[in-house]
Amino acid sequence: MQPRTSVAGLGPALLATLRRDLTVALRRRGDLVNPPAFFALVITLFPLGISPVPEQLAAIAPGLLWVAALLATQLSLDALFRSDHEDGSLEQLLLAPQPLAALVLAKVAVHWLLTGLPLALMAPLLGLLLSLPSGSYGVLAASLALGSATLGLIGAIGAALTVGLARGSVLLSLLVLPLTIPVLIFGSGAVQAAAMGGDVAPALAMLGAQLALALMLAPWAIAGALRISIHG
Amino acid sequence: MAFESLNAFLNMGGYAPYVWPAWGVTLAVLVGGGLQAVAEHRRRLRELRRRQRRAAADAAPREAAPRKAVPRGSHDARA
Amino acid sequence: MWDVVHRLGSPRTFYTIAGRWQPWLWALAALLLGTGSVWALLFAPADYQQGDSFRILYVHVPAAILAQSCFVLMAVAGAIFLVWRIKLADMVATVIAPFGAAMTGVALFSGSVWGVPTWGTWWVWDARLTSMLIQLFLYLGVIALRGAFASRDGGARAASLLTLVGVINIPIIKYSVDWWNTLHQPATFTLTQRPAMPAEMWLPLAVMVLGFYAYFVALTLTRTRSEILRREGRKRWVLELGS
Amino acid sequence: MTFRLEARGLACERDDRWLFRDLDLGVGPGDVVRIEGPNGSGKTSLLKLLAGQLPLQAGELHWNGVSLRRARPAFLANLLYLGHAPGIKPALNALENLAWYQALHGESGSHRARLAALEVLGLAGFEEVPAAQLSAGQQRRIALARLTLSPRLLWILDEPFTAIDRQGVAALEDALWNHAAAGGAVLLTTHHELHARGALTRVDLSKAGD
Repeated sequence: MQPRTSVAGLGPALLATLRRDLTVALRRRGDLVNPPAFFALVITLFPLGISPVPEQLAAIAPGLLWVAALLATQLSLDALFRSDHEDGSLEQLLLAPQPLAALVLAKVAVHWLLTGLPLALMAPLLGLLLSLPSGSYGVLAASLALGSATLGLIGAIGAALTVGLARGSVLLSLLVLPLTIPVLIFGSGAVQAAAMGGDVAPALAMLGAQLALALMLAPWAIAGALRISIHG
Repeated sequence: MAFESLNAFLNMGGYAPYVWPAWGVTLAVLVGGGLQAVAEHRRRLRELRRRQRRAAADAAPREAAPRKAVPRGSHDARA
Repeated sequence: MWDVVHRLGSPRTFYTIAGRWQPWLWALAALLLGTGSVWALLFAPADYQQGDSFRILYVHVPAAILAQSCFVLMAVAGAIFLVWRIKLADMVATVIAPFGAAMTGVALFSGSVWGVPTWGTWWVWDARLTSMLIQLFLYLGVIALRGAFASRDGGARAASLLTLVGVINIPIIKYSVDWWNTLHQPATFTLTQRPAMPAEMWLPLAVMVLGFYAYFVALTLTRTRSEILRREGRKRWVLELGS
Repeated sequence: MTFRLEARGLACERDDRWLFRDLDLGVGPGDVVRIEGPNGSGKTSLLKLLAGQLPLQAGELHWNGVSLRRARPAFLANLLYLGHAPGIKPALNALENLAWYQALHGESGSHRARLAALEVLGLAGFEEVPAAQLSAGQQRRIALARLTLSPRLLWILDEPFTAIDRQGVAALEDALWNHAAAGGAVLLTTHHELHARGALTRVDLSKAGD
């Protein structure tokens, strides 16, 4: 046997991790339904709790939709690394001779594909229930698609920090929610601007900038957090 | 001097219910924090001394057991 | 180079030096805070618009400034701990966190009390108060995360990393909240838009700010020394302090 | 070309107590090293330190003479670490689990090789069953299939005999000694008494602390 000095490319490892996480998630379909169901349920509560008058609902619809979607993405974050931690495969992921930041990025991408994107796609439907002004539906979906990716990246830092803790999920919300406020502000800002017929470009551009920044920094923070918390 | 009398000072131009609670809470936090920090340090030092005495007592030869009780008691009285 | 860093970061050296400086700093803090308080409450003129309610700002502004610098300092200490594994840095970070949270609370309380005569309500979603509130949650998160770990080292490293993430986010949060605020309400009456403050008003404010800083340094020294005793209680040099 | 993992002055502190300190250890071709000590003496921590999983609190680690901090990818490419948890995803079957581990190391591996490796460990017929339906011992056998499937020089095994039946134990023991004889190295902790078939180095942690 000879010592190996290098390992073959990162590409196959990333692809395999993407496929593995997708397979695992699709085999436990029950969990996939939770965030969209939660999203729809919360939106149903507001007309009952506030008022069914369409004008009133339309005025607050952008904010409601965004807050509900943000909480729905939070809901699934705790599971992002937890099952991997429990069965020991997270430890093995950390020992792979590949950059950990890239591998966790693959995991976050799967999470976005299976929660963020469905939420963004179903949001216009819920906007209809809240009498959201026409013309803002596309912006709603686009802002949620962009913003939920950033939310997933930020949330994954919190999920990585709390993965070794027994009761991490409440703490996770305390850690992550304050950090998501900029995304919320510009996300709902974009929808509001669209609803009032204003210029949506600045808010969407800010969402894009936040995503770019998160893509650059968050993977390293997630990787560092995993190294810290897995051996707590 | 911005005020003509003690009453005017206490009245704060009618803003007394706002100025005094704000200052009161701030100063209470500062003074309380300072006193607590000093008290905590004293307590840790005391604890340390107690541990040190215990360690010294354990290290003392066993036949000196009757003598050991005396200095220990006097130390406690002093602390 | 390494030796110097590690000697400076040695709890023992710090304990001795901080012990020497500590009484002077407490005295300086008391002097500055005493002078500043008397000056601010008795001699500074009332504001032409806000009257004597302006005097709340003499405690509100220093607390708010300190609350922000504490977070930055905590992040610096966290980075030093993560990179060089100097335990003293983590002790300082541990000690700063609750004080920073307390200062944030003080700034929020005095700010909202100031708001009653100024805005006519206890709470306004003003940009500065809102980002202060978010900062309080960041502090609480750091403190809670540290406490949640069973091992001290794990908690320390996790809290340091979270502080770094938070400190990158604070300017983004500030900017977003400012943007959000101008979008949602017409510019209210804020400090920054006032004409330059006359010297008899900003001088006592400067003294108060310096006093708060002196107090902060003194408190941090004292509490870090306690923390050293707590964590290094088994080391021989600490035990010798007791005899 | 040969290989060597060299540890100098390792220490492990947990909340102000030294589990061990000033520990020197070298592992090279043909070595079987057993870490011994009672529960809580830091056996697992030592293995994790040696695998580069825990940050070093003192001392240094070298892989082929290069500090592990710089040689990390090369070191990990030659390492197979099996910890307390087998690292087997319950929702995936044995073949899928193994294929992911191979891909993580940049190997595509062949389906037939995976089937063969599973058969050696007595898992023929269970290849396509989700791991959730397998017993703890069978899950561990899937993890152990990685030993034969992907050749790595250095094996670090934390309690590899847990949940394995008697035949499995004998087979695993054979595998360890064969690996050493073929020029590999094994570092392990176990409560099981190894039958030495070559040079067995023992590292006792029970007196290494304070």
